[in-house]
Formats: sequence, C-alpha cells, structure tokens
Amino acid sequence: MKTPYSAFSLLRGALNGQKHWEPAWRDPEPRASYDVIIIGGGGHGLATAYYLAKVHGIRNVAVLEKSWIGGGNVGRNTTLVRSNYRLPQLHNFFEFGLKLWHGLSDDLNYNVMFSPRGAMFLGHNDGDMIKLAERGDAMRCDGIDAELLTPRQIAKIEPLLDLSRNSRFPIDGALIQWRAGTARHDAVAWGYARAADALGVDIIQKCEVTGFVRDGNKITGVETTRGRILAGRTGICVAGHSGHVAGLAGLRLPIESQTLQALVTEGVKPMVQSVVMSQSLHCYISQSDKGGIVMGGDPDNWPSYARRGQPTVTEGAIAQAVTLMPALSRLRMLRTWSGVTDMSFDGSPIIGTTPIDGLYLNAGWCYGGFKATPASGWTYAHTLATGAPHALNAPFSLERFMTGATIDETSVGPMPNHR
Amino acid sequence: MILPGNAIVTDATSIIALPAAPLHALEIWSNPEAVAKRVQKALGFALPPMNRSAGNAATTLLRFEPTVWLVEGDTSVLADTLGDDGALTAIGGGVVRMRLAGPHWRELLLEGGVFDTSAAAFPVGATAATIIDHVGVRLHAQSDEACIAYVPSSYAEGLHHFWEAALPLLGA
Amino acid sequence: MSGPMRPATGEETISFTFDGTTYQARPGDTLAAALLANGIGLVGRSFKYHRPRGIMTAGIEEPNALVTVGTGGRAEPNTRATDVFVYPGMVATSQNRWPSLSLDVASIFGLAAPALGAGFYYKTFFGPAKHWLRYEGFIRRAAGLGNAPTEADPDNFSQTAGFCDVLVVGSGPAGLKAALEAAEAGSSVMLVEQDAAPGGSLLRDPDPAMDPAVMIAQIKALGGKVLLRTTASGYWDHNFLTLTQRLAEPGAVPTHGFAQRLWHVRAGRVILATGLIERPVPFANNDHPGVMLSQAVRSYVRRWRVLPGKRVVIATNNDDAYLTAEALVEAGAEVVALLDARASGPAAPAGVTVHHDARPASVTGRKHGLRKVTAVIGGSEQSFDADLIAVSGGFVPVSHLHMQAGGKLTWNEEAQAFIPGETPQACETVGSALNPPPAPAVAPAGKAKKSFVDFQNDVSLADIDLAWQEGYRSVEHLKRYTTLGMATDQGKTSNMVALSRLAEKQRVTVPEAGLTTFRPPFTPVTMGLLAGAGARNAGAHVRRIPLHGLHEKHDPIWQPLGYWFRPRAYPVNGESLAEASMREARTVRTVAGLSDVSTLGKFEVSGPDAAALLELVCATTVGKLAIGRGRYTFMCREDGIVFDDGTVWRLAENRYLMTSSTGGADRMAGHLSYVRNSLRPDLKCSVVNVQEHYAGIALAGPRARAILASLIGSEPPRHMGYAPATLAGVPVHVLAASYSGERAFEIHVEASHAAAVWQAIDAATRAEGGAPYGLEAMELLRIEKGHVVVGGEVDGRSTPHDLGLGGMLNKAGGFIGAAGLTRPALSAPGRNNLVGLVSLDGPIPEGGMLIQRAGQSPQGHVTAAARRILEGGAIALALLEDGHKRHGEELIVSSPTRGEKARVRVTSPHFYDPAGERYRD
Amino acid sequence: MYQITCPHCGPRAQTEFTYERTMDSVVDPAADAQTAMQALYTRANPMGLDEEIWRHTYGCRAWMVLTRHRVTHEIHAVRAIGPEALP
Repeated sequence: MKTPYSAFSLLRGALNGQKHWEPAWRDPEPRASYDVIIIGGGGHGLATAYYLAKVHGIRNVAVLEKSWIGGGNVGRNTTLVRSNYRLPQLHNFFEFGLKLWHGLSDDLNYNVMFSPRGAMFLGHNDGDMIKLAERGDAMRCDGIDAELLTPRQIAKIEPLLDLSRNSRFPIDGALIQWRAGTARHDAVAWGYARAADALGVDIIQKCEVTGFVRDGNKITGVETTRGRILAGRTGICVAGHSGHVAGLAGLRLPIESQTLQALVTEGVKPMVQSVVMSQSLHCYISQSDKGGIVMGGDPDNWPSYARRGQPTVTEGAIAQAVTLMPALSRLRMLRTWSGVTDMSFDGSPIIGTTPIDGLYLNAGWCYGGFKATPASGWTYAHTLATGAPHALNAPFSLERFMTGATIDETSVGPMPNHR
Repeated sequence: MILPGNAIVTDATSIIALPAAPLHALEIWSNPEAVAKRVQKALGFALPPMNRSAGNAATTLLRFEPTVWLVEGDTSVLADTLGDDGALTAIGGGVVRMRLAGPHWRELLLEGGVFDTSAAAFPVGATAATIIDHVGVRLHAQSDEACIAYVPSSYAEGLHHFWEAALPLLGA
Repeated sequence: MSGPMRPATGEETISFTFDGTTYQARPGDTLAAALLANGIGLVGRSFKYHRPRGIMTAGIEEPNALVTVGTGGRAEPNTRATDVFVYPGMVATSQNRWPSLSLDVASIFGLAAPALGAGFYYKTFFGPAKHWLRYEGFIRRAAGLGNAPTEADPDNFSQTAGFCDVLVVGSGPAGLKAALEAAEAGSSVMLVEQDAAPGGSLLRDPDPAMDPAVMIAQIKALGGKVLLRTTASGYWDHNFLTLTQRLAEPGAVPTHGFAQRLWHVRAGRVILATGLIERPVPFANNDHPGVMLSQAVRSYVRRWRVLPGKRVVIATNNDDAYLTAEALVEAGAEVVALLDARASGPAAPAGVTVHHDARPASVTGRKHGLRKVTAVIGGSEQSFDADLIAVSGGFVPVSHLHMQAGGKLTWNEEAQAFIPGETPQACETVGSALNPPPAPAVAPAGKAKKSFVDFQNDVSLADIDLAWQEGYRSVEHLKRYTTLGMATDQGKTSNMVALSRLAEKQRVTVPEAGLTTFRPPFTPVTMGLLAGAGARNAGAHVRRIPLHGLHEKHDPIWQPLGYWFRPRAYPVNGESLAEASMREARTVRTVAGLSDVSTLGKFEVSGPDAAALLELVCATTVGKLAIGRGRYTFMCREDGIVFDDGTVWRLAENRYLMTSSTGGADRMAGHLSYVRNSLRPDLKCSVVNVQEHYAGIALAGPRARAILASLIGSEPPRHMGYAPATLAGVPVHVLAASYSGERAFEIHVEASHAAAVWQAIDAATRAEGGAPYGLEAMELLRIEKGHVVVGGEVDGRSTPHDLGLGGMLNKAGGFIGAAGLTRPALSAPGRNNLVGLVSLDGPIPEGGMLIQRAGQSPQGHVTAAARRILEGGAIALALLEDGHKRHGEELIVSSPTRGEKARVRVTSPHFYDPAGERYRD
Repeated sequence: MYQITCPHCGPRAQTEFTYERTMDSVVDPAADAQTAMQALYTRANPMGLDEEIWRHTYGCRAWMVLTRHRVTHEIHAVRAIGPEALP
C-alpha cells in the first residue's frame, strides 16, 4: 500500500525531508503472459489499464511503453479539456469524459490540476455567432453546459482581447463552456500510472513492440525488445504512431500522421483567465499556472513522424493570437515542441475492434486526444474487457469509413490536410 | 542596426500601380513543339523558357508555368496559331500590375517573402511566381531599377500598404 | 559589494532608472554592468520562494537578473539585465516582488520550503475541481514573473528572407576566422552575433593578433553581411534558420518604427561558432547576490571596467578561473582565496593563495553581496570574509543549434561535457565548443536543500533527489517533475549540473543517464516579431471587390465572407439591417434589384476535352449543353458528399464557364487543377481561374428583363441562356440565372470596366423604382426559394439525395464521388434531409435544434431562417432526420442558448413559386 | 521549412507549395467502388519513405511527386507530373 497523498503527509515530510515517499510506480520485469496487453504508455493506455483493473477487475495487465511513460502526446499537448462539440456522438463521448475529469484528482489520489476555468470560442461575425449558437443549442439539448456571451461579458473575463470594432476580426460574442478548462498534462499520465500500478498493473518502460504473435487470424501476443509477451487480448494505443504499429499487424488505417506544434511564452502574472479559441481563426490561448501563455494552432499539414515542426506554421498561429490579444506582443516565446498526431479521415477517433481477432485499436485522435483521456480509457477498457464496444464508442468504429457512417465535425471530408 | 539618415535612399524606391492592361493566359495542351514554332513565326520571337520573359514592342510573353504563358499586350496574331492545341483566356481584369522602382526593389521583395531576389538568382529578364506576405504574386525583373509585380486585384491594396510600410527599412 | 573601478576612458553619459531611482551608465553598458557599477547587487526575486537574486552571468544564460524594461505597450517583462544595453531614458523595473524588491512579503514561501519540494502540488489540494480552481488562483498570482503589458504594441516587426552560401553564428575568434575565410573564398557570407559588439570571448580575453573591428571590416569589404544584436534562434529542416535581430533595445522607441526583424534564412552551409557557457557550482545559498560565474566576473572587469567585488573568493575545477584571478588582481581587488577542487593546478598570480582539494560549501550574504564564504578544504571547513565568489564548474558547449539541426552529441569525459558530433545537415561546429577545457567532476560539498541547480525555478539538489526517490528517473520525468530547465533561461546553466546529479544517483555515466533535447528557440523570442505584419491582420489581408469604392459611397453595412467584404445591405433613412434587407428583398420581388456577385468562383474551361473534364468534376450532366445554354450543377468530394455548387455555361463550341461558391472558390481552383493536371493530364483542355477577372452584377426582379433589354439594346437570353452583349459601351457576358426566384441575370464584365456597367444598371434600375440589394436580402430571397447554400445546407456532411438534388445526378456515373455515394450509410435511413419549416408562432431561431418535445435529443437543426418577403410569417430551411418523409409533421425549434423557441410545421423547402414560373418567359 | 526542388523552378521554399495526398491514395475515377474507397480510406503511412503529390501552388502551379522521408524529412526525389510541357 502506497502512502496516500495529502496535505498532512506533505507536512509530515517537512520534518523528515520528504523521505517517506515511495516510487510512484514499480519498475517490473515483463511476465510471460498477461490477460491484456496495452501497447503504449501514454495517457490513454495508462487510463485504459487503470479502468480495466478498477472497473472490470482485470489486473493481470501490462502497459508496454517503448520509451518513458507520458512522453508522447499526453506530455506534448496544450492541456485543453472540453466537450463543446457540435455532433452528438462527439459531445456525448467527451461529456462523459468531462464528468470523469471533474472527479479525477480524488479518484486517482493525484492532483491532476484540472481547472474548470471555462473555454470560449469567439465569434467574429453573424455567421460565426449562428454556428456557435447551433453548437451550443446542440449541447444544451443533450444536457451539456454552454452559454453565449456578449462582447461586454467577454470583456469582463478577458479584458485584454481586442474588442474594438476596427479589429481585423472583431469580436461579436462567444460560446463558453464554463465546466471546460485545462489540466496538468504530465500529472494525468503519472496519476493514472500510479493508480494503475497500485491495482497491480505492470507498467513496463523501454519495451518497444516490434511485431505481433499470430495464430491464424488471431493475435496472441507481441514481440518486444524485451522478448515475447503473450496476451489474451492486445490493445493498440499509440496515437501518433498508430499507422506504424497497426502496420506491424498488416493493417492499413484511415490515418495519416502529422506534426502538431505548440508553444509557451515566458511566465507573466495572470493575464488570460480562460481558454480562448476562435470560430474563424485557428489558434488557442490559455495561461499555465506558472504564468506561461500556452498556444497552438493548425498542424503542419503534411505527413510526418518527426517531432519537429516548421517555423512558419507557428508564426501563423502567433499572428492570429496577437491580432486577437495585442498585449501578447511583447511576451516572448520560450519553448516550442511538437507531437505526432494521428489525423483520421473524418477528424474523429477510432476505438474498437479490428478485422483481426484479439487485436483492438484506439487511434485517430487528431489533435484532440488529451481531453478524451478518461473517456477513452473507460470505453477502451470496456471494449477490451468485453470484446465489444461501449455505447459511447460504438459510433467510432474502424468500419465506419468503408460504410460511410463517418463523424465529420469539421465537415471537410477524407483529406485531413484539407481541414 | 538602422541608422538615421537612411530615409534618403528609401525616397528613391517607389511603388506605383500601373493602369489596367490586356493580359491573357496562353495555354498549350498538346503538340507544344509545333505550336511553339507557329507562335515564333507569328510573333517574331520564341516562346520564353520557364521563368523567363521575351517580347517586342507590341507583346511581351512571361513564362510562369510549364504550360501557360502570360501574354501582356496585343494577342491578335496568336489566336490563329493555336488551333486545337491551346487557348487564350483573358485575365487582365483580375491582376494589378505594380511597378517597384528604385535601387532597392530587390531588398523590398525580401520583406515577407521566401524567394531569393538577388541579381544572381533573379537576373534582369527573369520571371518568378512566389508568395509575399501570404499573397501569391508574379514578378518580372525588368531592369536593375525596376520590377513589375502582378498582384491579384483583390489583394493589391493590402500588399501596397505592406510594401509602403516596409520602405523605411530599405538600405539599412 | 563593488565600488566601480571604471577609470580610463568613457564617461557616464547615459541616465536610466531602476525601480524609480535614476542612475548613470556608459555607452556600451549592459543594464547588468551599469547596475554593478552603481553598486547594486539585488536585482530580482526567484520564482517559487521569492529568494533575493542578483547578477550571476554576463550573457544570455542569465537565470536571475530579470527585469521589465520599457513602459506602456513597449514594456518587455523578463528581460535579462545582462542582455539589454542601456540607452538614454531607459526605464527598468524589478519583478515578482511586493511591495518592494528589498522587502518582498512572498519570501515567506521560503519558510515553507520543506513542505513545498518538487511536485508538492500533485499531493494536495484535493476535492472537487472547483475547489482547486480557488487554490489555483492564489498560486497563479504568486507565480508568473513580470507583468504583461496591457496596451497594444505601437511598433512594427519586420520579417525578411535571407540567402547565403555560408552562415556563421558567433563572432568570437573562431567565428570571425571562419567568416573571413569563407568570404575570401568567394562565398556569400552572413555573420551573426547576439551581442552589440563583435568579438565574443575576445571582449573578455583580448588577443593582440585578432582585432574584431578590423576583421569585420574585411568581411564587409568582401560583400559579407554582418548582423549584430542578432541571435540565431532556430535551426530547422533543410538548413533553414530563423534569426532575430534587435533594431532597437527592449523598450526603446525604434528609429524607423520597426523594433525587431526576423530573418528567414536559407543557408548553403552553416558554421556554428557558438562557444561555451560556464557551469555554476552547487553549494548552499549559491543563488545569493554575490555568487557569480568566473568568466562573467572577468567580463565585467575587463570589458566594462566594473569591479563586482572587492574581496573575492574564486572556486573552480579548471584552469580558466586562474585568468579571472589575474584580472581581479590587475583591477585592484583582493582575491582572498582560490579554491581549486583539483589536487593541482597552474600557477596563480602573485598574492593569491590557492587551496587544492577545496570546494565551496556555503555562503552567507547581505543585501547586495556576500558576507562570508565557507569551504571544505581537504576535509576541514574554513571560512573567508568575502563580498563575491566567482565560480567555475567547467564549461558547457553551446550545442543548441547543432541539436536543433538534428546533430548528435559525443561525451568528453575530461571536460565532463557533451560536444557537437555528426549532423545530418550541412553544418559544422568550430572553436571552443569543440574543445572545452578539462574540468573534472566534483562532488558538491554543501547541503542539498539549499544548493540550487535551476536558479530561476528554485530547483535544488534535494528536489532532484526527491524526484529520483519517487521514481521520476528518466531525465524527461525528472525535468517535468521538478520543472528543472523550464524557466526563461531554458536550463542553460542548470542542465549539466542536474544531469551529473542524476548520473550519480543512477550510478551510471552522464551520457548513460540521458540527455534532454534542445528545441527552438535558443533564447526567447518576442511574440510580436513572430507575428510580423500579421500582428495587425492575423496574416489575412482583406480581399477587396472591384466595386468596393463605389459601394462605399452608399455607406452599406459590410459583411465579411471569408477574406472578402461584401455589402450586406444598403440602409437608407436610418433603417436597421432587418428593415433595409426586407425592403431590398421586397423591391426584388416587386420591381428589380441589382447586387454585386463578383466574388463567385469563376473558371473558364476551354479545349476539345473541356466537357469531359466538367463531366468528371460536376455530379450532374453538363456535356450535352447546347452553345449559349447553361445549367445548375453541384460537385461532390470523392466520398460522395456535396462540397460546392454553381452553374456551367457553354460559351462556344469548346469553351465553358463554370461558377462556384465564393467561400469555396480557392478550394475549387485547387480541385480543378488536381483533376486536370494530376488525375487527367491527357485531357486537351485549359482551366483558367477568372474569378477576379470578371466582376459580377446580378439583376433580378420582374422588371429585370426590360431594364436589361433597354441597356443592351436587344432581348436578353431566356432563363439559363447565355449571350454576349455590350452594356454602357463595355463588352459583357449575360447569363440568365436566377438565385432569387425572379427573372434574373448575371452580368459578368472585366473588373476594370465594372464601374461603368454597375452605374448604368443602377441608374436604369432606380429609374424603374428598383434598388441595389445586399447579401442579407439575397439570403431572404434564396431561403424563400429553397436554394441551398454552401456552408449552410451544403454542410460537408450531406449527399445530393439529402439535399433533394438526387434527381439531377448524372445517371451514367463517372463523376468524382460516384463511387463514394454507393456506400450503404449514405443511403441508409435516419440521414438528415433538407426540409422547409413554417412557423406556427414567432420567429424561428437560426441554428436552433429541432425536437419533438422538451428534453429530447435533437433530430435536426435550422440551417437558415427568414421571414416571407411579401406574405409575412417566419420560415426556415432545416436538415432533419428522414426529413423527406416528414412533411406536415409539427416540431419544436429550440435554442436554449438564446432562450428562444418556435413551433413549426415541416414542409417542402420551396416556399416561393415552386414550379419556377416567374423566371420562365 | 523544407526546400523543395521544383522540376520547373528549381529550389524553392516550402511555403510556396501545398501537399495534396500520397500516391497510394489517388482515386482513379474509373475504379470500382471497393477499390476507390480502399484507396481513399487506407494509407500505408510508413515511418520512412513515401511518395506524395505536392503542388507548387504559389509558384508555377505545377504538380509533382516527392519521394520524402517521414522522419528525416529528406526529399530523395522530385518528379514532375502533368501535361507535356516545353522546357
């Protein structure tokens, strides 16, 4: 039993030099076989393992991570958490997740710093405002919070936005989801890892999957850099590299990998209260607890597995952000980073079965996977435990592309780079 | 660093929108060699190669695309040379020709740009299509003193402002 | 601390202020040099514990001395005092303290430090997320550094392309030599230096054989470009680098309105002469003002003639610090002890006592400097009275750009340093970065808790130990758990110290412990600079329509549409938008109106295979059109979904005009080019984008035909007919197409002649009692007529059948999208179909949800709402589940976000003249 | 930012170009529905070399196929596609 995290225990540590804390997770050797193997020690994989153990009582589980846990997209995103989608399949899924987020720190006994500071989409003309109302109405009819704001209300929340009429993109209003916000991304991975480990899950780092063990049309395990490991069920959960790992099993996916960049400025005293996005532009702005302005924009719109973006893409996003909030001009960009994203061919994720028995897929998160972590883990755990999807992830099947039942929030169609 | 006094040189750089002129796209989709011969006969000069210009007093041809030439001026002799191998289409209404004149036009075109406008890379007589401050423009190096930029009409005012604003930087 | 030595040349001619007090500085002084010259040692407060901090370095690696420089919209928070050159009137202000720098209330956090170790916040503040939000507010106010400006930036930022054969980064001895050699070999050279003066280490350690000024002049004479105050901040793919150049110092008013310039440089070859950064030494209270890097001390003495301390202890593990001893002695300071961690070292200057096997353990300080230095010498402690300690823990090659370029590092055991190795790009490192002086590993002698590693983020050796203990053992976990290296100095002074501690814990060598990657930027870059001119327009120029000026005279309400602006309505006599648009629509229904439709996508397709190309792109039949005829069409994506619509006209035997929507015009241009050039390069045809070549004027209404006939002097073509004509002496195309439901024409005219044509039609229309109409009236007209619009009903998710267009599909197939349309879900029940809605009570909220009863999930939504133009009453178009089969059903339109609701009946979407009798002759 | 050697214009900055799709996702308009949808909806997406269709959109507007490495970003080859053209 691990020492529970609490203020009291911290104070106790003040007297003993914090010597009483154990490692947050063990460093076990892989066993010969598991009930379930999850490939990928990112947020989704660790969450899946946690819910498999906690909700389904399946504890003979290994999470295989080729590098160190939390080093992929869960550690490289801009930490936005929201459920304000237009399409019901998406907002119902993400809303289920948002409810989990609200109790996540307590559930994991790890402060993931989920901070429901509100996420707003700005509208810059009547057309934008109608689209925002449509989205808000769709959410509200399904019981999800959404509120339209006037420029005056926006000014109270974000006084540094340029609310003048002569702005290139004047602000006519916004749709805010107050229950949305940000979280500490690393803490999500670590929190799930610590909690899953406490329930008996083996988290195995530096263990890269190099192939699958196959028996006819069934996957019975994986080959890894640390040897062969067998499994009753194997779940791929490696967004960014799904195409590569699925390729090891001979699957071709409706996914193209692209680089998504993000950046943070030097820390300043609080200047952005909520998360600011725009219906017409493609940048998102929030402020971290350390004071840095965290920003992102569109992905580099061509395939890449390199965690290395192109400068002109971020410059474009920054131009949009400074136009919306001119006070950002004299802040300095401190750090940039990139993640590799699975761009799916309708913009929505894939969670479910594959044509190969024993092999399951969680992929295609585009640039919106972080917020899905709890819901993705929950539904993927359900799918892996029962062999069939949960009602919430049933629409996100791999088959939908061939049948035509795509879920296309941005309505741009099959070419992710046209988005 | 910019030193005071550079304003004298920048005064010499000017940006002037020229009056509308007839412009056509000449596209050849088949038998290019044969058409080229017929055109040369009709015009008295050869179709310029990629990223070059050629012309006489009445007509200038600027090559920006593999199969398309921009024809500035008189096209009357061209129509009969094309047959079923190509077509002429008027496009002049959609283009504003801007003359960047003065010793610093090459430097000015580096502002917001990505294309090497140095004399070595872009000599007099050369043409190039590129992107400047997010706008697709076509350039023709007329002389060391002047360049013509063919700018989409809708963006002409925006780009004009952009270039005017950049003038103080020239010669720094 | 320090009295200024500053004799010899120069006068203190520049006045500046720090925290409201006026001081004097010399030209060429950094703020740090000027503050030291004025005896100021306390400059800032640390991030977490608000500990007092001074000046530790003389360069861009400074972690401690951060100030805000400038005021108003030019204020630059978090500016390193070591990286800003003082100018007259400069205003510098300390940060992260309240009420004042010397009395900072928040420094009580330091008392709680034992409970606030690495990652403490992950272990507490539980409860509902809302509670965390409250704690967080407090934490956020305490964190952060300087204040962001609240005003817009008054200055411009330039972005410029640069090209060169050889780019040399760094103007130290190696960089100067490399640049001169390249220039002499005939290469075009760019030499960049982040400092205001060239020379690099020569400014600190002059070499009589190398005069930077002379060499710079030689490089320039050979055509080389030398950029001072310019930092190579990013090294990207394919030898592309971003350079940031200061045209004015932080906060200063720039001469020509441009504060900085961003260079986008493509270099044939890159030579990195980036030198070394000195490593600090961990010991207790090593963050106090008066603890300074050895080379920095030498810089202040030699370059700026400032003495940062009078009684100095030097602590080193290498020979370089002996030069600092020399410089200090020369300048008249007393070197009270030279602590060398090694068993032996070079000869020290006369009068300096060297202690071998000696390491600093702790210091105690006063406000602006130190009081005492305690060292462990041989195994016993000894204390020295000193106001300054100059430390050198070895050197770190500046390999940031090398790593950004994808380069590898190799480990140099002697120097305990990573050296630039192979790179995949045309790039090499030269100079001291390749040859750091030998400097052995030294175990820290002080208490871990107050031995700081990352100064700005208050990360101590104890924090690293705790992270290790808790299992955060990969270097990336360590970094993220402790926040080490995440401060504004990006770990330039802390990374190697931390890495050796980690290696010590793991009992492995440093390279086995791992290495974090360096990503751009090398030093922080101003956001406004990265935005460039785009800071004012989001990088999106407004696109002006040809008749913008003419419309402006009528003072219309403008409507953004993509990047375009179009008249939305032309109000008269103080009309509201709704009033004006309804009047305009009524005028069209009863008389005639004219409207600017110039932004429509327009493509001329010519050649023997023009029809074949159009049959591929359009989902309807178009190939059999007679000359002089046109028809409505729509286009599908490869997945079978409608993505645009328009018309196709056969102008001549082998010449067609295709129109498409405004918003989709650029996408359509790309699509047509892809299909023609990539998919079907065999076709004999030409596609030319004539969107901007032609201005378009729509003339619609029962009187339109008569008006046009009088203007062109002949009978206009009948519905869906085309004819060339002359109007106001200008050749025009007349296309008889109706979007409004009335008899209507589009007159296309070369844009440069459009004004005369508009004015003629305008005059003739007004003479009949007609008027111009804008987009809003057009919207009312088309909704009533049931025409779909791209971005509305054509929502990127609907099939032709969904939109009621299925009957027009080319039965022969062969068009793009035909294959996608065969997928079962595209014809399954439950799809959203286009319907009309008639309100049974009030207005219908646009965008509202269609439900059967409250509390139910939506079955569809309103895509466009309007009032009937002549009859009155609210109508709308909507997409509704299985809508084609639900005409007559009663539903509720609900908009909870606006608190609006309407009862509606589902109908056909064609409210007005469904048989189309009004536009047929 | 890449440097792409346009077969018609020589080395140019990537911002002049746009990426269209991979060669393996070209949908032949004459293909049967199954083949067409396989092409449209599945990708090899290799962590290595792939052939991609790019366009010099803000330059000569011509189309080309790049053989490009997805990790190193190295462009191994560029070949022109499109109608026959004069040099």
